[in-house]
Amino acid sequence: MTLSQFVWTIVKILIMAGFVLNLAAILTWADRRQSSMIQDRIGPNRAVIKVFGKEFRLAGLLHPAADGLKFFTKEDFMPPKADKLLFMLAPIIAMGMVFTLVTTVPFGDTVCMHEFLPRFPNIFVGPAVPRWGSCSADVKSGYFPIDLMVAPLGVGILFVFAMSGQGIIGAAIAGWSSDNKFSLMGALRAASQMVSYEVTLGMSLIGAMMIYGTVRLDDMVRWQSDHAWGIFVQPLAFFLFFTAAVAENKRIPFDLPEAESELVSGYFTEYAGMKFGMFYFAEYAEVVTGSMLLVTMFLGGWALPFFHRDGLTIAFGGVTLVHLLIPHFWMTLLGVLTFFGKVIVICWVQVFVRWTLPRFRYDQLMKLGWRVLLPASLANILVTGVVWLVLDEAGPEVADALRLAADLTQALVVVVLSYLVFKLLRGWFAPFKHERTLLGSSAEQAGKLGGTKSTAMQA
Amino acid sequence: MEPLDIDLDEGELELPADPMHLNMGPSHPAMHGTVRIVLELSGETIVKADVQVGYLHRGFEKMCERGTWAQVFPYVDRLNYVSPMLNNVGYALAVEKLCGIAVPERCQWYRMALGELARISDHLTCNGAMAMELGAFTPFLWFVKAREMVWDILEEETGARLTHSFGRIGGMANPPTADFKAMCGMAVGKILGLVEEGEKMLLKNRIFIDRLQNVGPISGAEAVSLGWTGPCLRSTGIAYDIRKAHPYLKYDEVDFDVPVGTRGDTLDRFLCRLGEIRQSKRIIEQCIERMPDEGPINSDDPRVVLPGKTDVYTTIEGTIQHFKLIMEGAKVPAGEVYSYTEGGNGELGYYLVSDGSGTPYRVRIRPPCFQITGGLHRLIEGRMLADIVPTFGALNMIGGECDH
Amino acid sequence: MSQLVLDKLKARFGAAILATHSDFGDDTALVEPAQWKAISTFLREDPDLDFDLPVDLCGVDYPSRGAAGRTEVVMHLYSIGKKHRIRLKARVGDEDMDGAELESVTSIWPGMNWLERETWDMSGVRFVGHPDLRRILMYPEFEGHALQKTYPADRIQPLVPYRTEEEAGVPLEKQAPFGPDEGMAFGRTANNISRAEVD
Amino acid sequence: MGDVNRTLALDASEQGYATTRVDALLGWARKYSLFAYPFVTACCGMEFMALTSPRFDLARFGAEAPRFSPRQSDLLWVVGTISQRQAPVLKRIYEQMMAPKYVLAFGTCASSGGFYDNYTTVAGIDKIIPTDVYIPGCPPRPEAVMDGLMLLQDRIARNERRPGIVKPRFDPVQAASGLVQLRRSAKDPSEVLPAIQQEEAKTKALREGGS
Repeated sequence: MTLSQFVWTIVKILIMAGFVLNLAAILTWADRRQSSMIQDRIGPNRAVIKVFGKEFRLAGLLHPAADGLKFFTKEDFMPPKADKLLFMLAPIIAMGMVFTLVTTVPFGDTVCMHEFLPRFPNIFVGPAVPRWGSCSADVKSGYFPIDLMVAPLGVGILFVFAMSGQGIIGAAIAGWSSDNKFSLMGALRAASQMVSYEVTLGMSLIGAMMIYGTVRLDDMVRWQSDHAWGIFVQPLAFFLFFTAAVAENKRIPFDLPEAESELVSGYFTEYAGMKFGMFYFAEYAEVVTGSMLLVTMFLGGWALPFFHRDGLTIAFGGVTLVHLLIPHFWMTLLGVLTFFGKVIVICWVQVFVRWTLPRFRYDQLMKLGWRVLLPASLANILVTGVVWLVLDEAGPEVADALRLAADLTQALVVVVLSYLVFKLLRGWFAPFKHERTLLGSSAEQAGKLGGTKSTAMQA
Repeated sequence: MEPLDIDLDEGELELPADPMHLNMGPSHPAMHGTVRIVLELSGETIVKADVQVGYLHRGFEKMCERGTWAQVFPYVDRLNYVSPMLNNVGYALAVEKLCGIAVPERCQWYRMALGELARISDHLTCNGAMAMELGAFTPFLWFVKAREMVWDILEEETGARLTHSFGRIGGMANPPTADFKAMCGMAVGKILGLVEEGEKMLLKNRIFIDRLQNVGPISGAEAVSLGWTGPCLRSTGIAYDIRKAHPYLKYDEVDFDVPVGTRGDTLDRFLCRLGEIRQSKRIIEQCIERMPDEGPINSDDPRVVLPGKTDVYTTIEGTIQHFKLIMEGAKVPAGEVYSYTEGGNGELGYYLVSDGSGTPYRVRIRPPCFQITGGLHRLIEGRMLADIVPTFGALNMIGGECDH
Repeated sequence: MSQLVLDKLKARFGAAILATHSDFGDDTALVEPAQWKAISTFLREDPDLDFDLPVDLCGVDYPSRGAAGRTEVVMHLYSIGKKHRIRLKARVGDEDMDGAELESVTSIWPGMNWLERETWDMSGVRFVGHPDLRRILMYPEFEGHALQKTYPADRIQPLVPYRTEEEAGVPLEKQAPFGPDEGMAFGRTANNISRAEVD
Repeated sequence: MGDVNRTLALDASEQGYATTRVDALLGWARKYSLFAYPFVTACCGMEFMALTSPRFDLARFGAEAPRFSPRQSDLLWVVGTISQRQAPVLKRIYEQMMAPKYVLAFGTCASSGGFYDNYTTVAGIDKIIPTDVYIPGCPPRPEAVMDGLMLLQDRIARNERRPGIVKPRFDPVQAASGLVQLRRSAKDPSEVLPAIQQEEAKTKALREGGS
């Protein structure tokens, strides 16, 4: 590995880790703010920072910062009968696995350095790279392609499975080593839940792998970019994967290992201070990584509809409507932003789920896992295989029709996205309607007097 | 050296097979802070449960023996603190039964309307809290929002959000405010709107239904033999509602139904409470329609009812009467009485013993949820740990009432 | 209220029914303690009576009665089908609560289980044959029975040692809402035993 | 279990600027990240529910996140009456909490035992555990509780552990009705007087305009 490769790897790690860490922190905030939005409340907004005498509230974004600082200075605790080593190790494992997981997730298309380096200052206007084909690798002079993933592994998705399976070890040994019955039960639940849903998680992707014909995550995205997004070719697998991913994240309705009303705090009941902070944080980081995988597998990764490596190409079947070449720099930037944008949206959706659903009971969870999700994913594999075989043998007319259908799905994505953006903007600018439901006279009087007044505390 | 081929049949490999003992509560999130359940678990299944109450025993009955008859009202408020007005009215009715006095018609309607408002607040809290403990936080907040509307009215009428101390022997502390009817009329519709919204969110949710259905079922006969009353008994199909069976106040003149369940499981209890909110709305609407706008609110019996302030300040009789009633308390005739009303959880009974002085000799409350909690272990034994949460939530154990 | 229940009881048990009244419409029967369970069984099993709902059970302490049954155990029953109620009373125990025993009726109404425990805990009446007669509202370490009139209302038996003022750094002694002779009605002495008088 | 706060407070006064700044930062963080352990027993629990409700919304202060494991919580809400039987549990929960920990006595019963002056009630949780803020009321109105919480936040920020009590605030309505107001202010009276007069005039105008 040359120095420049090393530097690039460091840069990629920083981007990815920075993104996961920051998004996880923001998610803790989004979780609280969004819940208050659903529940007609305001949510945390008081943490204020004073800069040159001016107060900045930043809509409560500083609350996660306060949480983090507090975790660091909170007294640490080790149960006297705990297994010291495992107790210390558990949060590290829980956190570490999440970050290992993201190393194989591509966050952009391969960057061809030989497009950039020779014409260094003018990279913004340089020509587009060809849509297909790879860049020439001339490592000595620094002209080599850079895969925008931390570890461009050939086994891609298999590594993801391996690592996501390890995440539970943190929870399991945390519960085991805590010397607490609630923790132990939490750990047992976590382990069994993980085993059950890991199977579905893997099975649901086999169909997708058959279609994509690869286990490399970046190749999967390329296939989706060229054809149709995974959600269209494998709709059932998408929902199975989504469900299983939420279950792996241990969030409501699958938060049995830490079910507050049953097991106090589940497997991390005995953890305090920063160790608890790591578990707390790892949970949100898992949401981010789960969303990343979902985006990569089923939502086209870094790809936008009709945008390819060389630029914008709107084509239906054989008919090309628009063909526009865009410089490589802009395409790369667009890809990266698209990927992170998609991840944020999926995280946001996951947060929505949390606040409304009750949680499962243990046996119901197992039933759902083994009797519904697993057979469904097996059926999905079977159907996918048969359909794939039939279509493969069908002849060129069918292939053309499929081609057109794939392009139409891309168009559909564009339409849906535009509609959502339009609705969002309209909602944003719509006049705000206040409804007052004050009944008592004291509230009325307070309202007449201009609400509560800020007076100095007299205590 | 030990032989390598140990015969596994003979080698006694004894793993500890004792069931795990788990101590839930009293400060466990699902135990409302006042109940402790010592569980014997086999895996996640409950083998044996020992329910222990008494963590909120506040000596209600002993305290009542220290003040006058009227000074019991504040204590009564804090028994079932989710629907204090029902307790107030129940106690007032009990003392009035012992004194042999009747309150004016307007007061009876007023008591009914306030009581039914309190019942709505009780059921909203119970159902909402249960949903929250199952993990659905949002419906709980919507129900609390609806409850705030009830409390707004009660605050306007009584001056306190929660602990009103509004009942008096022979009437109420104050007549209804001018806006009472308007406020009730406005609020009940809005409350029902919020309830329906929450209901939609919960009852169309398969997970929620699965968590409640067939959890903690009990047969009607068993529930009766355990002494259950109220929504928990009615969920088994036995329509024992004191408002219908032995009407007090004006309940025989209003038109309402008694929602009953069929299986007596947790879902039935949940639905019964939702049904009762609707019936309470009907009762309130009839009350505000039929309550006269004019007329006395208090009985005119000078032995128990405080004179008006004008009389106290201007006439010697008024001053003396006021002094005697405040300092010595109303002299309630000697005897014993058991009076029962329909509280938020069931039959709320007061057994009073008077020795003819101004102080109660014995005030015994018959809290509905004491016996209901006494049957809890029958519902959860043999079920899973997670079933405790909805089962216990739907019983609506109120610590103050259960532990006296 | 009909006299049916009381008439049937008198006809069946005769001398064991010591007194009856129907004040305020509540049918009441004072019965011989020895016949407590037999009468209960009859009330539950007679098809005309059919008292299936155990409403309440409590003790009322009358220290002034002396040897003639200091504590009165009061049971309320209701029949859901027949819609009638009855109050059953029995006087047990002497001045020192010796012999304050009754037969348990838990086997007839399972709901009486906790009520009997509570009556034992609060009033000190033992129930013979109760499956699990423990304290229920108070803790096992508690001495005495709180609802007996001789138990001072303010005699605490703390389970955890209180902090000293040095530890706390703030004055801990607060003004009690009631003094020993405050907040009471006049003319009552039996109720108002405070710790000061006992100590 | 070392008492971190006391030491920090000493350091701040003795070691000068840098420590004070760190202290201030820590105070700021702790203030806005109060993970609560609700020790809810009695009537006040109803008001505690109302406090999280949309109308009052405790979450605004960043104090809504309930952690039911005492190890992870910073603020112990003692909501409701503590009986003698409950006292060992409360003490144990307090001991299980990790420093820095704060205790808030919610309601009269928790503060002083309230009107349950009898054989079974602990006359105030400060007989058992140290308490930071007392909120009187039976139960206190949510507004009073929020006052108490803000008082606690203020104390955390200043690293002060003297117990505080929520007192009634200055009530503009009363001032306008001509009731005598007793004021205790460190400032010069002549400085404060115009402000008071201004406030009174404003409320008077409001009342006249409103009614």
